[in-house]
Amino acid sequence: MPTKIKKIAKPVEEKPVTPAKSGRKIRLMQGNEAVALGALDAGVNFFAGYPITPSTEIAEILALELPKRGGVFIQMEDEIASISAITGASLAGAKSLTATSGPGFSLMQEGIGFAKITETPCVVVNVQRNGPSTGMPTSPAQGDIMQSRWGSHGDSPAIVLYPDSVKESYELTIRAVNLAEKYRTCVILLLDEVIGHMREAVTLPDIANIRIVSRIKPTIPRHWYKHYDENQKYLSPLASFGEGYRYNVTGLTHDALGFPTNKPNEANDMMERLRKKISYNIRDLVQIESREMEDAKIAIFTAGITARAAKSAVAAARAEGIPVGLLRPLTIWPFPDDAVRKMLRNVETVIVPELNQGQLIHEIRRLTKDKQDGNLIPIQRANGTLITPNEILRIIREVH
Amino acid sequence: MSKKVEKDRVGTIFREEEAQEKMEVEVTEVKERGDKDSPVLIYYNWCKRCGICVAFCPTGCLGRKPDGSPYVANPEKCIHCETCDRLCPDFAITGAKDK
Amino acid sequence: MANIPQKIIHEYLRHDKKFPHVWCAGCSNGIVLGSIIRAIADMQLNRDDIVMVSGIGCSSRMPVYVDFNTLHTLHGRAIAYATGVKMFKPNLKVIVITGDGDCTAIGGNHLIHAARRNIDITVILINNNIYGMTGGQASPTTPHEAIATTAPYGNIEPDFDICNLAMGAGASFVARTTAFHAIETQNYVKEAINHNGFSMLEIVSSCPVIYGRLNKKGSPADMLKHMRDNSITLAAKEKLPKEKTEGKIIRGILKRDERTEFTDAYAQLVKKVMGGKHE
Amino acid sequence: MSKAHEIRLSGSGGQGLILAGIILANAAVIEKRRVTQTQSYGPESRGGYSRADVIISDKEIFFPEATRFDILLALTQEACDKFIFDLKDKGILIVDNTQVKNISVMSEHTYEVNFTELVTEKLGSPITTNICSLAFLVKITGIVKEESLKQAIAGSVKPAFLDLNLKAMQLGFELAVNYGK
Repeated sequence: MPTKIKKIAKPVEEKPVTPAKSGRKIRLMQGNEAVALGALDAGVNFFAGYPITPSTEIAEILALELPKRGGVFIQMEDEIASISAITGASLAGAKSLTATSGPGFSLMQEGIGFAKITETPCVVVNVQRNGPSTGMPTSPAQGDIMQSRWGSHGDSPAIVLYPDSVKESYELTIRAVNLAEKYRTCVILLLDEVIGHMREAVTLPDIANIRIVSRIKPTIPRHWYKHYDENQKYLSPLASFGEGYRYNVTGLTHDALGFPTNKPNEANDMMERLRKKISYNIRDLVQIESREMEDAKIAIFTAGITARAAKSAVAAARAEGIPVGLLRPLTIWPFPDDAVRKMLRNVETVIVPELNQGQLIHEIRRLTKDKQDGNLIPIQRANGTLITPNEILRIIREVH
Repeated sequence: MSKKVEKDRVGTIFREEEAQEKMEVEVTEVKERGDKDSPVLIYYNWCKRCGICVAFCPTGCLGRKPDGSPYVANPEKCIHCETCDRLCPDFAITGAKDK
Repeated sequence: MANIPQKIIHEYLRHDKKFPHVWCAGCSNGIVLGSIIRAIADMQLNRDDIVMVSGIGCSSRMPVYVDFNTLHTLHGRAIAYATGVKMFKPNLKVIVITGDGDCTAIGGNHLIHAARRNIDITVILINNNIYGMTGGQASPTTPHEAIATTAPYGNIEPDFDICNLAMGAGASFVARTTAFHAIETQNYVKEAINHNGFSMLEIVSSCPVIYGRLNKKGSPADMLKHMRDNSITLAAKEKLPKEKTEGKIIRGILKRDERTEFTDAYAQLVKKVMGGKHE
Repeated sequence: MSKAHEIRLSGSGGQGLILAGIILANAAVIEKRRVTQTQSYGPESRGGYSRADVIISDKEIFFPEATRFDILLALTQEACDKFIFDLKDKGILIVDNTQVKNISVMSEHTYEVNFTELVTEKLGSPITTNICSLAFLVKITGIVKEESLKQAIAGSVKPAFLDLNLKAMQLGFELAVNYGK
C-alpha cells in the first residue's frame, strides 16, 4: 500500500500568552472572575474543564479570553477528562488549570494523584458547594478541606490554598500556579461558593509587579537528564515533550528516570522525594494571617468565608474589651503546625468555626493536646447557610 | 568440501559447509546466542519459547529444542522471508539484514 | 544490546533498560509493537516529535519499551491525556496505545468524544477480548458465550464492534487488521498516523496464556493461525455470499474521510479572535 | 457616612434583582467606596426565590452577607415575609404592593409602591421593575448619588436596552419625589 510520508516541518514552539490588560482600574469583580484573571496573569495558557455550579464562570471567562491570547480552552466530556487533559498539556509545556466543584473534584481525585506521583505541575480550583453528593449546588460549605488533603488514594502530600476575599482569590491563583511550577505538583485552590460568586471592588496590581514563576528547564544533554533529579531541594528541572528529552512518565511507582520499579529502595526514594519536597520547603509554602493575637486569650481558627464572619466578630468583641484574636491559614495544606502551635501558646480557648461537621478542628485538636477538651470549641454547620458574625460573637461572650 | 561462499539477497554471508556441520550438532549444544554467521540470530535472553517462529517458518529452517526454544536446524533453508522476525513477540529473533 | 544485531527496530526500543518485556510468552502485543516501530522507522519520523500515550492494561505497558516521549497514564484515560498533549502542541504526533477494556469500557466516553471532535490522534487498539493484566475477566469485546473468570458459565453479554463504534462516533479513519498480519499492520499504522484526523486502528490480537487457556484455543501459534484462517479482507467480503463471511474478522480500511481536524479548527478560531481587539 | 450600610434586594427569580445588586454595587465603586455584593438563588430563572445583598461602607467589610438590614426591598410577598424580621429598627422597607399585600411588621419607614403595575403601564413591560425600584431606593435613601447610579446602569446593561432602563430609573426617581403626595 503506498503511503505518503508527511514530515513534521513545523518547529516545536511554546505558545506565548499575552498578559491580561483589562481590569487595572478599580472595579467590581466576582471571586470566580478574579480566579480567571489571576490564572491569565500567572501565564496559564491551557484550560480544560467541565461545567459545574458554582465554578462555571471561571470556564466561561477563560473560554472568552484564552483564544484571544493564543492559549487553549477546551471543554472536555467530564471532569476526569479535564484533569487528564491539563496534565497531558502540562507535560507538553503548558501552564494548565481546571476549575470544578465538589462532585467534579471527587471525580478528579485519581488524576490529581497521577499529577502528584508524576510530578506534573497543574492547578485545580475547587469552588466548594454543599454536599455530600449533589447536595445544594448554589449553597456554600467547607466540606472539602480533608478531601483536598487526603482525597486521592495512597500517601501524597498536598499544597492547598484557601482565600477569603475576591482580591485574595486573584493573588492565590497566581501563587497556586507559581507553586505548581516550582514544586512540580498539582496545587489545589479551595474557594467557597460565596467567595466564587461574591462581588467586591478590586484593583488588580500592575502586571509588571506580579512575580511569575516558571518551571526550571534542563540544560544538560539528553542522556544525563533524569526526569526526577534528586538535587536542589528535590525541585528538579522539567523538560517538555518535543524538546528532545525522551523520558517516560508513569503512574506506577518509578525510579529517578521515570521507569516503573518494584524495588523497595527505589519506591522508598520516590515516596520520600514526594514528601520531602513539601516538608523541606514548608517555610516557603505556609502563609497565615493573624489578627489581634498579641494579647489574645481566645483565638478563633478558621479559613475562607467563615473567617470573614470571624473577623467581624473579633472586631465587635474587641470593642467590648474581650481579648480575642483570629488565625487564618492561607495555606491550609501543608498544615502550618509550627506557626499555629506558637501562636496558640498563650491562648486559653480556641474556637473553630467551619461549614462542615468537623474537619479543621482535628488539626487544632492535634496541636493543642495540652489544653483541656472544653477549651476547644467547635462551631459546625453544613446546612447551606453561613455562620454569621453574631453566632461567633455569642460564643466569644460565653467563654469570656 | 568446497568453500562455496554465497551472498544471499539480504546480504548476510554464510558458509554452506559450516551450515552443514551445524546440522549434525546436538541440539543441546546450540550456543546460547545466535552464531554471527547464522542466517537467523536468536537472542535467548529475551526468548520466551512461545514457538511462534518455528510454527510459521515456511521452510523448516527453524527447529525446536526440547525446552521449547528455537534453534537454526536447517540454515540453508532460510529464504530471509523475515516471518520469524516479524512474528516474534519478544524481539528475540532476527533474519533481517544486519545494519 | 550488543548481542542483538543493530536492526532498525532496535534504535526505537529502550532495549538496554526494560527488556525482556513483561508480556507473556506468545502474547501478540510484542508482534504489534514490532509492526508499529517498523512503520515509524519507514516514515522516518523524528522520535522527539512522537508522543506515545497509554492507559492501564497489558497493551498499555507498551510505551515504556519505546524510545519516544512516553506517557503511561490512568485506566481508561489515555485519550484524554493525549487530547491535552495534542491541543497544546499540535505538531507532535500523538499515538495512543490501548486495549479493549481500557478504551471501550472505562474509557469509552473519551473515545467517542475524541472521535466526535476528530482530533488528530492515532488510537491503536489491541483487542485481545479479555482483561489480561488482572487475570482474565470479561471485557466489552469478550465474545458471546466465551469463558472468562467473571463469566465462568459463558459470557451472556453481547460484544462490542469497536470499529462500528468509532465510525458511529465520527472517527475519520477506521481500520481493522490482526496481529498475525504484521505487514498489513505496519501499513495501516502508517496510514493512520498520516491521516489528519482521529484514526482508530483495531488490531485483533491473542492472549494465549489467559483467554486462550480458558477457552481452549491452543498454543500461541494456533491462535495466530486462527487469525490467519478466520479473517478476510473487506474486498473479499464484498464478493463472497453472506453465509461464508459470517463470524469472520473483516480486515481493511473501513472508513476514511476528510473532515475538519480539531486542532486545525482551534487554530482557525484563535486566528479569528486574535484579529479582534482585546477587551 | 462612616457606618456600613446593609441592603437586601429580594424577590423571585427572573426579576433581575441580582443585576440590580450589581448595579448598586457598581455605583458605590464609582464613588470609590468599599462594597461587597453577594446573592443566593435557586436553579430557577423564573420563580423560586432570589436575593442580592449589597454592603456599602467606608471601612473594611468583613462579613459579606447582609444580616441586619438598613434597607430591605421586597418585590414578593414571600420575600417580605421571610426577611422583614431582620430589618433594623429604624430600617427602611420598600415593597412592591402589586404583590406584597400583607406586611407583618410595619417599620417606621415603610414605602409601598406598585412598581410592577406602574412600570408595565408606563414602559410597556414589567421587565425594568428592578431598575425602577432600585432608583426609588436610591432616591429615598441617598445611599449613592443619582449620577453614580446612572453611570452604573450604563456600564451594566446592553446598549440596546439602555434607553429603556434609563426611563425606568427616571420613573423611580419621580415616584420617590412624589411619594405620599
